[in-house]
Formats: sequence, structure tokens, C-alpha cells
Amino acid sequence: MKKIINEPSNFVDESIDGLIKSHPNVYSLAEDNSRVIKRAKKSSNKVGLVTGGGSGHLPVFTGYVGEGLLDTCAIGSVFASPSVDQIASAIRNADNGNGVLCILGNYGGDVMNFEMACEIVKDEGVNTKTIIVADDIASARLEEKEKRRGIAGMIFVFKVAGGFAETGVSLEEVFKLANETNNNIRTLGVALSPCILPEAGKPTFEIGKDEIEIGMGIHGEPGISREKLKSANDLTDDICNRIFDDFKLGDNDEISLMINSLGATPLEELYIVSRRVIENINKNKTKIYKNYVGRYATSMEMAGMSVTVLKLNENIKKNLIAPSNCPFWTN
Amino acid sequence: MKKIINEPSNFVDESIDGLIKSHPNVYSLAEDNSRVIKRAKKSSNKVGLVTGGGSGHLPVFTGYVGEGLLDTCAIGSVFASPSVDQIASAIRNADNGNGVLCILGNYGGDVMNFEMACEIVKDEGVNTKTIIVADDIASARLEEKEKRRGIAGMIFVFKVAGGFAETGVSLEEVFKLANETNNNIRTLGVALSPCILPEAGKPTFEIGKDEIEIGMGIHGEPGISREKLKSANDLTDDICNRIFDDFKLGDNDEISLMINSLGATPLEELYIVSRRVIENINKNKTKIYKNYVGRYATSMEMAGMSVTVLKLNENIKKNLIAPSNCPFWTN
Amino acid sequence: MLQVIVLFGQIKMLNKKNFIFILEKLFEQSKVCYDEFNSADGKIGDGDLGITILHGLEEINKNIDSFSEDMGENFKICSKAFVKRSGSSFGTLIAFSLMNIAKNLNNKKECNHEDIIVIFKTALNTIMERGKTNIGDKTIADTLNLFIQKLEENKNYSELFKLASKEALQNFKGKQILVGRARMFNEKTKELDDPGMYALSKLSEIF
Amino acid sequence: MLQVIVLFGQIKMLNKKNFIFILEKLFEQSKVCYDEFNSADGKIGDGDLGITILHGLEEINKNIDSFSEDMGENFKICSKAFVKRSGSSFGTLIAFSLMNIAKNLNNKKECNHEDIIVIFKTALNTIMERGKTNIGDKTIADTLNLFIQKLEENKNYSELFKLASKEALQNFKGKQILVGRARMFNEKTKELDDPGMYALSKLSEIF
Ligand SMILES: Nc1ncnc2c1ncn2[C@@H]1O[C@H](COP(=O)(O)OP(=O)(O)O)[C@@H](O)[C@H]1O
Ligand SMILES: Nc1ncnc2c1ncn2[C@@H]1O[C@H](COP(=O)(O)OP(=O)(O)O)[C@@H](O)[C@H]1O
Ligand SMILES: [Mg+2]
Ligand SMILES: [Mg+2]
Ligand SMILES: [Mg+2]
Ligand SMILES: [Mg+2]
Repeated sequence: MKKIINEPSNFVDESIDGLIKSHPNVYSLAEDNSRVIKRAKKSSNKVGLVTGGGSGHLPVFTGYVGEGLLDTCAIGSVFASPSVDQIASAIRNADNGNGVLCILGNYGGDVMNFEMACEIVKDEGVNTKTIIVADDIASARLEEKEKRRGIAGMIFVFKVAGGFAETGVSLEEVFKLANETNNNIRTLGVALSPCILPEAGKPTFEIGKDEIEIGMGIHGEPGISREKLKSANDLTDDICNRIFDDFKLGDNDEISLMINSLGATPLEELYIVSRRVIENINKNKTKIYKNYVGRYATSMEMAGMSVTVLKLNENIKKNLIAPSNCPFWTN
Repeated sequence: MKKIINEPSNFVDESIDGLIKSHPNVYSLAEDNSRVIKRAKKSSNKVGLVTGGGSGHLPVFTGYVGEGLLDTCAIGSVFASPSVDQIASAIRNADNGNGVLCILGNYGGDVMNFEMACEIVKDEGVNTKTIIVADDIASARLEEKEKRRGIAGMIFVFKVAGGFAETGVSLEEVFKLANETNNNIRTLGVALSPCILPEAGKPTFEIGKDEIEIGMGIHGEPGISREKLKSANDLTDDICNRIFDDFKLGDNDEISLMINSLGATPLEELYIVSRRVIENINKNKTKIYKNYVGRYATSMEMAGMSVTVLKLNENIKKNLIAPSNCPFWTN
Repeated sequence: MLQVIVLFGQIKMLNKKNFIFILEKLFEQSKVCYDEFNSADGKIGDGDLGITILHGLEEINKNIDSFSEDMGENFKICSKAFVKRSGSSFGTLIAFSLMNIAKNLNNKKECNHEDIIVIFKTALNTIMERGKTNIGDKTIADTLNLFIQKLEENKNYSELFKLASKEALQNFKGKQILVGRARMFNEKTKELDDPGMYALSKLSEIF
Repeated sequence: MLQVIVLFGQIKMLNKKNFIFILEKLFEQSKVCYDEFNSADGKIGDGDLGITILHGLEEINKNIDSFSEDMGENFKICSKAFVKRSGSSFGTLIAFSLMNIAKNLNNKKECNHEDIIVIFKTALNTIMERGKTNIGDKTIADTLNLFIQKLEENKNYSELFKLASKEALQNFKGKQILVGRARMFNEKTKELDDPGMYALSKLSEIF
């Protein structure tokens, strides 16, 4: 795995700079913090939406700042939490007096730092609420759902909350829908090969030539089981069974799917997986609404993919397809 | 490199099937040919736009079928031309009496097969014209521009012609703008590591651990020079210099950029490259309009990227951002 | 084999009847050589030449029932049939050639020696134009070129195609292939026959 | 060093003056141990612990001029300063602790032995709550826990911190780290000290 980079220590700052320079109508840098991205044009009359997390997952997290999506994002180093100071700046930049909803993945450092930042801005009079996305069914049992890590499902929460916030509803209302969305999401992934951290220069984990790991986290956190590489259909069936064991769907339920590549796995393979997921779902009467297949939450050039199921209701659906302006989301 | 596939011989058919099943509102299969994709809803009152080429490059070619873009696509096996019969079917499916523009990359087999298909449908009364996209400056000198291969720049032609066709103009007019667009595009890429052909099971080419090849084609065709891996900035400067030697831009010119990953190279790295390209362009007074950074034309999980420059004029610009409905294009 | 020798040793023309006979023989030969053609192509290409030839000839033979006395029409049927199942360069070049031959023959019922020369010249020109090839690039065009030369000297078809196609292979030993997918293998193509030329030589053994 | 021993051997309380003195000493020590802390963290984490501690203490020392007699206010300043430059767990846990300590101290000008016990209990509780840690997970919480136990028996600060932090390290030799980034290294963490606990032990050497 070869990287097109300059000084590894500049990796994050240069990629942020490139993002802003490439899409100046979508993103801009916060005046007070070089690791905080905000929309090119601050919105003035709505609940602010903030996220934050480590770098190396583009389009997550920064990519989803934009009209109809998030307002600001605090950017940590590769696979590392943003600092409390950065998060506090992101919150201040998102606030316009209507309060701020923080949406983050369930990672120890991120959670702590957001908590601390929320306490700091509270002293300054900024009202916040927090949604901790926990969709990865591999990382804890259903009884401890709140302990699960947040992975690709996060983007559904960004989009639904983002769409709803744009309508001018209150912080409490956005929180409620975001929370409902979070509870309606299940994700399970599989890792095939590691990525290389620019500063470390070595792979994040080791895995045999013919091995895969079901449920491995996007930083290489241990998964459910390490297995021999099997056919796309067998693998997909296994993933579907585990998801639907966790998440019973009724005949009249309607869902959206996200088939997400961790980076290197190409679209062709995602569609082979997507096809099989849909075949599995079509066995019962669950309706499929709109699907998302692509690179939505990555670990740089890691190979692997995840399957996310979002159960819809009218309000979630409406906001999922509400207008947005973001290079990584097609309506 | 591990693949999530079933029988290698089903790779193409299963990924097409997955594409259609995943986005049934965008794509459908032609009734008369299982390797021809058409829009979910045939348009009735415009010039038809057809493309075709080998599989393994998603979103190219099939992905760009959709409202505001192409009407149909003929799909070959991995890295192989579609057959004349498939192309003829794609043309018939795109035609609604207003003639058909074929837009394809400059590859021997594709060109021949499209020529033959056009002759066949001519006998049936279908009027066609053809644009052979030739944007890869590595593949022939400027004096022989028509011999250049077609790579990522193709997508700009799809989009501009697609937008314009939607306005109901004549075949002649769409051809003219598509041709102009084609002449206004230059691309240069670099390959870092190969991909694996599902049926062959082995890499498409060999390259040293610390080597890159400037100008290598998307199937591994020989490039301009094989070099030691260098910094992103040095590499980007080299690519920019070669492009702007070939393509002199004036102070009042306006351009759009596409920074395209061949597959594995992550967005973070593309943005490091994009940043440097923009810095280079900002040295003179060329204006930058809208940029596209992502995986637009890939070789499955190949690592590498390409830089495309499209010189704009009012009509190209208008159609570049005209509405479209395609999972791989954001307006 | 005797029947063919008779045919080509003596009749020196092409009509519906012997055309069908040749096409049947070619189809049989393409089955025999299927693996051999694929593996020749596999060394420096995508290994589908046997498939292309077998499928093309199979499809042609399926359409033989619709042949008429009009040789132009017959070549047209062949062209459409050949291309139907083929996605590869060889298939398209042959189909293009068959189409142009059909145009040149118009309503002819019998092709004499001169017509046969025109048939091959048409094929050669078509391939050079459509394939953007020159004589000397080490492709099927070079075999056709030698066919034409020999046809201009000689009317003994039973020997001519067999010998000329072998001679063509000989002439290009040690030379590099300059077009098509194979050219990407550069030096390596020097020691190997061009798969298309090799296939023409094996197919000529029916005569 | 004599001055410190005098301070902690005899005065047994914390006010603006000796707090500043301690913070200066800690900053000096963090420079000395910078590489050591980073590499201890690097073995089972991201190698930024030295950075976190140095930057945090540097920022605190920059703000010492704004200290008042009100110890609650001083701890608040420390909390804000520490967190400003840190992105890592250690930094946030310490900053959270300093903030909660500030709240508990209110307007106190002098913290006596009982207050000092409260300070450490507040830190321990904060870390357990915010870090979702338990005693026994092999983290800085375990060092603080031993500090509290020893403080309840003993008032000789000059020995206490040094010895207790070393003892804590000893107690966890052979045990696995159960929280934070390091837990991902499983078995490997048995033979190694928790970097945070190790840092507390080295920092305690200032006393
Ligand atoms: N452009 C060309 N001009 C002339 N002959 C060609 C050309 N391209 C291919 N051929 C002939 O076709 C043969 C390869 O046929 P085939 O395997 O069907 O092509 P492909 O590479 O498309 O799979 C070559 O050996 C060569 O003789
Ligand atoms: N959740 C936690 N609870 C208690 N202590 C923790 C926790 N996470 C980290 N620590 C302490 O912090 C130290 C690591 O600090 P640091 O390197 O700053 O963290 P990070 O892993 O975020 O880079 C650990 O050795 C441990 O003592
Ligand atoms: Mg071939
Ligand atoms: Mg082929
Ligand atoms: Mg650390
Ligand atoms: Mg850290």
C-alpha cells in the first residue's frame, strides 16, 4: 500500500485544506480553530448540528458538513479524538442561539471530549444535546446497545437530523428524531485488509491472506469472528442473519440500506453484496425504499464493507431525501 | 488483495443486477439484452445518449445512465469491449426517433464495435453520431490527440452532453457541444498498484514496492515513465506541468477539475493532491469553477489517481451543473 | 478431405453450395482447435480467440438455412451472424470484412477467381481501415496480404491457403506485434505467433 | 528539592503559593520525561502521552499570573488551560477532574489535609464516571485510589505520592489493561505498565 502524501505530520491539515479549497461553496475553516470546519455560509435560524471525530474516515466526519446536513465538525488527527477545545469551537461556530445537537460515534475519547466541551459552552450560555450513535451490532449485545460503536449508520443520523433541523424545529424536536433514527439503525461490517496510518507507516492490524474478520471496527478493533474468506453470497447471508437476529423487521416495515466500502473494496463488489442483501430482504414483505451504495465511512484504503439497515417512518423518510448540498450525498 | 465475489464468471452479471436492484428508480435492464442498461424511464423526446465499454470501472460506464446523463450503456466483460450486438441493442434502446450520440473512450475494440453497431442500426433507420473521448495526454502526443485514450475526462462529456440533450436540441447540436467538451479536456494519471481481474485471479501488472508509473492506463497500459514514489506535492507538480505544457490556459480561462481515484487511493490523499493542483493553478489568473474529487472512473481496487482539467465556456458550464439523477453525481 | 480438394483443385469459384460446405468445415475445425486458439491468445491476450471463432462460426452455421443463391446476401447473413456472439476484435474485424464483401458482391451468384481476389482484398482493406493496422504489424492482415499475393500467382486453392498462412507465420518469427491487445507485451511477442495469424493457418487446413 | 520537602513535610496544606510551586515543578518534570512518556504510550497506544502532559502543564503555567487566592478559581483556570492543548483521554480526564475539584472547593483559600483528600476523591470519581472505568482496570484511577488510601493513613506528602504511585505500578504487574486505547493490545499489556500510571509515578518524583 503506497500513499500519495507529503510529510505524514501534515496529512490531516493538508487534506482539510484541500477539501475546503476544492469545495469553497460548501466548506470553510472556522476563524478561531484550524481543525474546525463549518459551512461556507452559516445558517442563522436553526438548531446547529455538530459532529467530530478522528481523521482518516472521509467522507466521515467533515464531509457531511453542508446545507441540509451538519453545520460544523471538529477534526482530530488520524483515528484520534478531536480535542475538547476544538469541539467547543465547533459548537460555538454552529450555534446561532437555537441550541446545538452534537452527533458523534460512540468512542471513549470522543464521548468524553464532547461531554467536557458541552460543559464548557454551557457556561457560555450555549444549550446542547448529544446523540451518541451506536449502530455496530458486533461491538456489544442488544441488551447493552448503548455500548455499541458508531459506524456507517452515523451518516443516516446526520442526514435525517440535518434535514429536520433545516425546517426550523426546536433542539428538543431534532434530538427526538435523531434519537429515534439512531435506535432504528443496525450495521455489521467485515474487514479484509488493513490500512496504513500515515505517521506510523505500518498496517493497523494483521490478517492472513485468506482471512476476513466479521465485525472488526473501523480502526481495527476486534470483531466477532475471524474466518476464512468465503463467497460474497455466503458472507452476505451471514451478515444479514446476524443483523436480522438483532433487528426483527415486520412485514409492513420499510427500510433503506447502506452498503458501504471501507475504502479499497470496489463498487462492483458492493453491488454483488447489495444484490444479495436485497434478495434476502425480499424473502419477507419488508419494503425497500432508497439505497446507498458507495464509500460513505471509510478507513482510508482498508478493504472491507459494511451493511447498514435503517428502519423508516414518515418523518425519517422525508428528511432522508430532503435537499442537501454536499459532494458526498446524492438526493 | 481479497475480493468479495462469488463465481468469477458471474462477477459482471451479478454486479449489474445489484446496481439495478439497488437503484430501481434510476436503472433498468434492456428487455432484449442482459448486458444493456437503460434508464428506469425511457425519455421520449430527445437525442439518445449511449456509451459502452468494459466492466471493472464503476461508476464508468453504466453508472452514468440516468436523467440528465446517458440513456443506455452496453456492458462488456471486465476490461473487455461490449460486443457489436450489445452496442446495437444499446443504441436501439436509446433511440426515440431523434437520433443517438455514442460517447465512448478511445480503445481499439470499443471503437471498432461501436462503428460496426452504428452501421447495423443505420440499416434500420437509426441516425447516429459518435464522440470518441481522448483525454489521456500520456497516450499520444498533442499532434496526434485523436489517438489518445479516453479516461476520467469521459465523465465530463457524459454530463455536458447529457444536460444539453435534455433540453431537446438536435443530434447535430449535442454532437457539437460534446465534441467541443472533448477537445477542452486533458487528463493525466498515475498508477501505484495493480488490481486483480476476477477471472484471472492475478494482478494486472507488476510494480515495485517504491515505484509509481506516470501515465499508466486504467488497464495497465504502459505510461510515460516509471519513477520512485515521491511526495504528493512533487508528484502533483509534475502532473500539472505536463498537463499545462499540453494545454495552455489563458488568464481569463475558467476551468473545472476532477481529481479521480482509481479505486483504493482514499479521499484524504485526493484532497492533498487537489490542494496542490489548485495552488498551482492559482499562480496565474485562471479561474476555478466547480471541482469533482472522488472515485469517478476506477479500475476496481487499483491504487492511483488522475487529474482532469476541463476548460469551460458558458454552455459547457450550464450543462455541467444541470440537474441529473444518478447515484454517482452530485449537482 | 478429398471432396474439398476436388472442390478447390478444380472448381475455382465460390457459390452457395461450396460456401456452405466451407463454412461447415470451418465450424468443425473451430471445435477441434478451440482450446489451442484460446491458449495461443491467452499467452499475450485475453484468451478468448477460440471462443470468438467457435461462437461466430456456430452462429453462421445456424443461419445457413436462410442462404440464397445471392452470394452478397449470404455474406451479409454471415456478417450479422458472426458479430452476434463476439465481443472481441477478431470477431468485429471479420464481421466488418464480411459486410464489405457483401456490398462488393452485390447480387453475384458465382464468384470467379477474380472475385475471390476482390473478396480477400476487401477483407484486407477493411481490417487495415477498421483496425487501424498496417501491413507488417503482425496481424491477420499480414496473412491476408500473402493470400492475395499468392492468389494473383496461383489458382490451386487446395494448397494455397495452407501454405501461404504457414509462410506468413514464418515471415514474422522474431518480429514484434504492433497492434491490438498483444502489443502491450512488447518483446515477449517476438517469440510468439500472433494468435489471429495462427488461427487462420489452422483454419486453412480444411482445404 | 529541599524547598519542596520542607513545603510538603511541614505545611500540609495547599494554597496559591505552593500550588504555583508544584505546577512549576510538574512542568519542569514533564519536559524531562517527555520522550519517556511518549514511548511508554507508544508501546500500547498512540504515543502522545508526553505531548499531552507537557502541553497541558505548559498552558497551565502560562496562566499562573491570573491565579487568585481563591483555590476554586485556580483549579478552574487549570482545567480550562489543560484541556486547551490536549486531544487525548488523559488530558480530558484530568481537565474534568480539575473542573469538578474547582466546584467542590468553592471559595476556599487554603486546602487542609481533609480538603486534599476530597481533591483526590473528586478526581477519582470523575475519572471513573467520565472514563467509564472501575478500580482494577489498570489506569490512573488505580494510582489515585492508592493515593487516597495512603492519605487517609499518613500526612507525610513528601514520601506518600512517590511511594504510593510506585506501589500502584507494582500491584498491576502481570495484569491486563481493561480500558482506553491500550485494551486493544490484550495480553501484551500484562507485561507493561499502564502509561498513565507510569506518568503519575514519574511526576510524583517532584515531591
Ligand atoms: N487492430 C487490429 N488490426 C488487425 N488485427 C487485429 C487487430 N486487433 C486484433 N487483431 C487480430 O485479432 C487477434 C486477436 O483476436 P481476439 O482475441 O478476438 O481479440 P481481443 O484482443 O479483442 O480479445 C490478434 O491476434 C490479431 O491478429
Ligand atoms: N477511560 C479511561 N479511564 C481511565 N483512565 C484512562 C482512560 N482512558 C485513558 N486513560 C488513562 O490515560 C492514559 C492514556 O492517555 P493518553 O495517551 O492521553 O490517551 P489516548 O489513548 O487518548 O491517546 C492511559 O494510560 C490511562 O491511564
Ligand atoms: Mg482475445
Ligand atoms: Mg477479447
Ligand atoms: Mg495516547
Ligand atoms: Mg491520543
